[in-house]
Amino acid sequence: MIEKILVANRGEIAVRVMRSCREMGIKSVAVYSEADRTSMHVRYADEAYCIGPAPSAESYLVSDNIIEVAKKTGADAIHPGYGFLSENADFSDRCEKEGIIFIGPSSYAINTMGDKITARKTMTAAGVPVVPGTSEPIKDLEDAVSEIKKIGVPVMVKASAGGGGKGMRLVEREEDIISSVKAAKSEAMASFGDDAVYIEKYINSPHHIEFQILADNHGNCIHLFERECSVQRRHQKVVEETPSPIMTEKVRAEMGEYAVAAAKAVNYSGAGTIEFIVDDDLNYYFLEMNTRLQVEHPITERVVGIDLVKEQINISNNKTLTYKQSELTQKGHAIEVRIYAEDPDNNFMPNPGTIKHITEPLGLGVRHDGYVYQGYTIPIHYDPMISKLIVWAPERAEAIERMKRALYAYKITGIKTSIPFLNKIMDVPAFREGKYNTHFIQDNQQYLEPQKKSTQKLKDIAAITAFLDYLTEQSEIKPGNGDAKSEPSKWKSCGRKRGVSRL
Amino acid sequence: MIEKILVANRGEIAVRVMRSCREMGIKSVAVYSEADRTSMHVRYADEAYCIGPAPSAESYLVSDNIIEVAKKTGADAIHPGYGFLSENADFSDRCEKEGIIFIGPSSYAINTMGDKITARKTMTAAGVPVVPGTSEPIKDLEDAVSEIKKIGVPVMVKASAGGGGKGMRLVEREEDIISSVKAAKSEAMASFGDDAVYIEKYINSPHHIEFQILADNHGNCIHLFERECSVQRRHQKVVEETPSPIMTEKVRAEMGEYAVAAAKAVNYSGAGTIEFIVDDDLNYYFLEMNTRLQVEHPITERVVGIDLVKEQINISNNKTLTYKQSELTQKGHAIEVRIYAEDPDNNFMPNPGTIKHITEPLGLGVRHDGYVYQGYTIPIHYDPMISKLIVWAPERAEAIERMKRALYAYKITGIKTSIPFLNKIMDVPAFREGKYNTHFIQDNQQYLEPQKKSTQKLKDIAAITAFLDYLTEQSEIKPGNGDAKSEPSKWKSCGRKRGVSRL
Amino acid sequence: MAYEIKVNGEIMPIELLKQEGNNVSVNINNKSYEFDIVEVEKGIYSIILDGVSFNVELTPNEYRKYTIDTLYDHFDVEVIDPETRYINNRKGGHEDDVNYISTPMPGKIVKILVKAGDEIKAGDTCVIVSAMKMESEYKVVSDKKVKRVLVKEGDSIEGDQPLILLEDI
Amino acid sequence: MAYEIKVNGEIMPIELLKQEGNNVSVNINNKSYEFDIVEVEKGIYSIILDGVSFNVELTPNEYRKYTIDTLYDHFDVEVIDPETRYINNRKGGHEDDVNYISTPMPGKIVKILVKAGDEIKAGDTCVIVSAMKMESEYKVVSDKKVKRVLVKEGDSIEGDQPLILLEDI
Repeated sequence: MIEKILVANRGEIAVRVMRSCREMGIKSVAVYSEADRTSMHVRYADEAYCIGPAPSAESYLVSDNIIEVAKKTGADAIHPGYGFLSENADFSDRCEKEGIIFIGPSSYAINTMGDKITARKTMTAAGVPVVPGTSEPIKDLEDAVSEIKKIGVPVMVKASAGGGGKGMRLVEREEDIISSVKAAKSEAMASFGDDAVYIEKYINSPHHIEFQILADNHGNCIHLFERECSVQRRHQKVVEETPSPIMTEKVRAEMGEYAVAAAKAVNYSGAGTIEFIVDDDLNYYFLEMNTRLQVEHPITERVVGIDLVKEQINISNNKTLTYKQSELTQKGHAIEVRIYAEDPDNNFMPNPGTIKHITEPLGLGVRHDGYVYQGYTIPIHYDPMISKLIVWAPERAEAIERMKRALYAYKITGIKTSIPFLNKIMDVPAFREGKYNTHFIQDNQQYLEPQKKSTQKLKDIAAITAFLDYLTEQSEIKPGNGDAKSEPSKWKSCGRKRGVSRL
Repeated sequence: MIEKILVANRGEIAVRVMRSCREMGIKSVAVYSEADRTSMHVRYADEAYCIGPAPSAESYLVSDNIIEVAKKTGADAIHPGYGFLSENADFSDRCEKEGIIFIGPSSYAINTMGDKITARKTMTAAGVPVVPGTSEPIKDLEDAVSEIKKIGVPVMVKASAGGGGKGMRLVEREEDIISSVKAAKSEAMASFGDDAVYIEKYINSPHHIEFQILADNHGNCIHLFERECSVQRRHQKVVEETPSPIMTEKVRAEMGEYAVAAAKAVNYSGAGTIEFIVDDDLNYYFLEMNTRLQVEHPITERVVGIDLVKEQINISNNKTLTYKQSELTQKGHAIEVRIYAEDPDNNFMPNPGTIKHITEPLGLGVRHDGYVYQGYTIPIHYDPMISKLIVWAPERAEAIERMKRALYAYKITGIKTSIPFLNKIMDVPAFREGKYNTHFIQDNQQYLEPQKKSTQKLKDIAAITAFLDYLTEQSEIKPGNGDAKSEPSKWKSCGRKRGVSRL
Repeated sequence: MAYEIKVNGEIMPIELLKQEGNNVSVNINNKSYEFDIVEVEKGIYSIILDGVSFNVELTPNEYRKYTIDTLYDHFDVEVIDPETRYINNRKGGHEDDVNYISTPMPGKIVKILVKAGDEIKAGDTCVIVSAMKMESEYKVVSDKKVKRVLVKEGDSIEGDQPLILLEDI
Repeated sequence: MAYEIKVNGEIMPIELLKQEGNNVSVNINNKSYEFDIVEVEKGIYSIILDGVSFNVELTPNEYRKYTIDTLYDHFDVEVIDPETRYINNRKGGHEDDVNYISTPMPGKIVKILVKAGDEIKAGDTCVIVSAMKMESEYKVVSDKKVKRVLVKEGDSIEGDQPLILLEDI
């Protein structure tokens, strides 16, 4: 039985894993870089050890240092969180060799799913639908044309040696097939000296929908339903929800079965996610598997009522799964938003800095998973995500209102955050109606632009507040300012002590 | 339709009500005493008006002032929270007369349930079990003896004019009946000049179990299952949970039906609670009805998945109930603890003061309903409850571990709180086994005593921390202290800036 | 600089041996500790001692006096500098013999039962104070004479504020 | 004392008319407001104006400059005292013409593309800065001459720190 876990991560996910450890009576060991001495995971853990300088390549990614701490502290297992070493097959192997349990899948599963071509072949063999397309590069024009006719337009023609959009053509009409393939091939030749192309079905209005799965070491595998993750910016998920507003019972059941089949095809063990691309008609295709816990796992936890980290640990303890598929249901609706330290008025540039003040949202149906605190300085070396806000309500519309209420109460000063942007998303008609795909953010720019106009009254209030603060500071610097009308320190000191002194 | 609600309360319940208002798009109006200008409900509300000096008799209990604000602001309705005017029949009437919706029951229901004797008679008439006993004072010794024989020992004999334990006798054996009644009567005569007595069945090992009900204005009434509230100190609930660990499906269904019958007997409208006293054999008797929202309502919200404040508002909008009885189930287990500003090492004396620092518990399955913040001074005029911590988990044992985890993370300095005491409760064997009654706290003193011994190491750590802080302050007061070994400000300034400056 | 430190009544010698950045070496009662210590929030210290992570919350009270909270424990700590120590020694260790009545928390004076010049017996109630709807009686623990009453009924008071000055009989 | 206040670029006259306890009367741009204002937490003001409750978060930046956040809005505010106003007037309002390159956030210098003495054209990139895995190029908006380079590649920098001093050609 696992009695001590080293958490090879930082930030909110490290704290989140340690919380479940604490509930299970398992000791937690934090590792930290030199930039993270004051980070919450160091404070929350039972033990903490420094593993190197600030850059992650010299600390959180150095297997040797992490293994050394695990051995020194007698940790039975390592939880990698997400990112860093979580999908590193060598690290999974290394742990096994050192006799430490890696809380995650085998290197075989990581490798198979980590390589797109191998994953695609494995899924095809397992009968899981993949995006229709060629699995080998095509040199010949005729072959390409006949392949496109077989798949049916629209398709994407991609240079096999390519990248960056070069040698890429979208073919939407039958009559454009030949000219488009020719154009793609010649561009590919010019750019990469190789005119081989791939052909892939083009999904016009793609939804990103993923299924959470859990698999034990005894051949049992269940899915915990879907998460809708189509609200993305620069391929980064911004808002996630479950159930998906476009899902039907029938398709959910089918996709769930395929998700389980996909996991079984690689002898999966632990928690994982099967990502699908889904079109408006609910045709779905395997996209990839994430062989780790996801950032957005809490919405599944809330709606299904399961602690996924505890399940991961149970599986690593060689226990059988706690739940059978037939025992699981989705209750109500959950939404998660990711709060980043970034400036929405300035092209979402990361905006690290020191938290001057934080008020966290509370109350019914609100979960907040964060790691920052007042006075904490967000290091510039790592991901700028500072927390996740998760709400639940019986119905989707109520969940959206609850999210707005929670965002209203969530206040951070000292840094700029994505909170105003997230708040605007909750008001976009397409989002409220649940009719959106991965183009959501670009399609709804008019709703999401920073609001430039404020009421004159608010402007005046802002000005007056700053003015009064300034006068107070002035009178504190030079007491006896002389001006009879201004004794401006009153509202400060008064406010502070009033509860006691004004009786 | 209600568009603006005046919340005639303060503290966590005022904020909690306003949160639901915000989710429903309803404007909220705060009223506050002079001691509450900095209170969170004033900051959270859309509008805020001062209604008088600090003592509640001059502010929160002054109907005139509250009605005046409601009229001035055009509030459609008043939510009274709990305490203050929430069970004041005159206030309910007054609102009706002024054309303002009182979010609560009619004065008839409040009056009927507010008077113990009338409530008892009404319940008996409605067929709801009450604690067996006399409904009229008994003068005659013979009558008293025959009544006791009818009810069966143990019984409590109480002076009808009485109070404070005078003229009260517990009769446990048949042979003691006559002597005990005589003793009670003569003590009653000596103390109150009246030797009439009441006789009531004595419940040896009483559990306090209550049922949440909701009733609309169209004759529909449902119950939302039970809450176990037996962990009490000085008749104050300390820990509540649902489901009750001693409840069975059969008894739950029966008691639920009686709770609905009780509410219907007074034409109840809104949210209310039927309190029962229950013995170890699950015999249950009506105790009283609380004609308002309860402090412990969140555990029901969590397990049943319903926002009770929204339901109250819906009912006040003359809507029919959102849910039918058959649609409701209990999912998982929820526990609430009440955090008081009090000194558990000093006979639980209230310990108001200024919050120097607060870290609120976060994460999976944790709800925190509070109203204090860093720098806030808890006024001495009101209830010392500062927040409620609610946890949920699929199973009771896991919920207990989660509560411990949340209490671990909950840190307040500047005042003393009941957190250490609550943490000890979670470890008492009788609590963990779910075998406890209202004598729990007195029966388990040995587990709940303040821990006087700490390890020497912790003592040394405390001493060293204070010493280092002292040296730092000293060196800041007199720079160039001269002592080469001590440059103690290092760890302070260093820690503060390290994330940025140590790259 | 010979410091002493008083923790929950127990007095121990304490000395700072070394300090480099966050790393501090301290000797207390002839036992040495090496700490990694950082003040992460105002009054909140994160300490790593032999790999074990501690959170210590410190509230400064009067000069040189602190309240310290760790996970399950609560400590009252006083730093005794050489000067204070010298004075205490001369007083014969009677530094705690405070001759006044005070309350541990803020509240309101409900009733004052004594006046200046009264001689009162051990156990006599001097004053009743209410806070948060609860009334508490404050008594003397030994026979005293009332020197001065500093408050009147209805007054609001802070915690630890002297209310009634006493003198030994 | 004739003060002015600059909010998001707009300059308005402002005057404190009266103050009693928390109640403050202020005239801004010939409009008068009566406020009930209290600083409830450090930098957080609770304002009640005609019964409406506002929460205003204030972050002081450089001297006389503030960042103000309300529920949905963000304001940059600068208090202009009479002296500054006089100086600004003499400069003909050019007080914003800062001749250096800086970044709005802390980061690390990835590459410096200019050296002292270089003459550079509008739009030329001077320096590349990385923060949180994202690299940003900082350019000049008009033709300039590089006066001095204050940082070197690999340096960590604070927000708003001058990196490269420029002069007009």
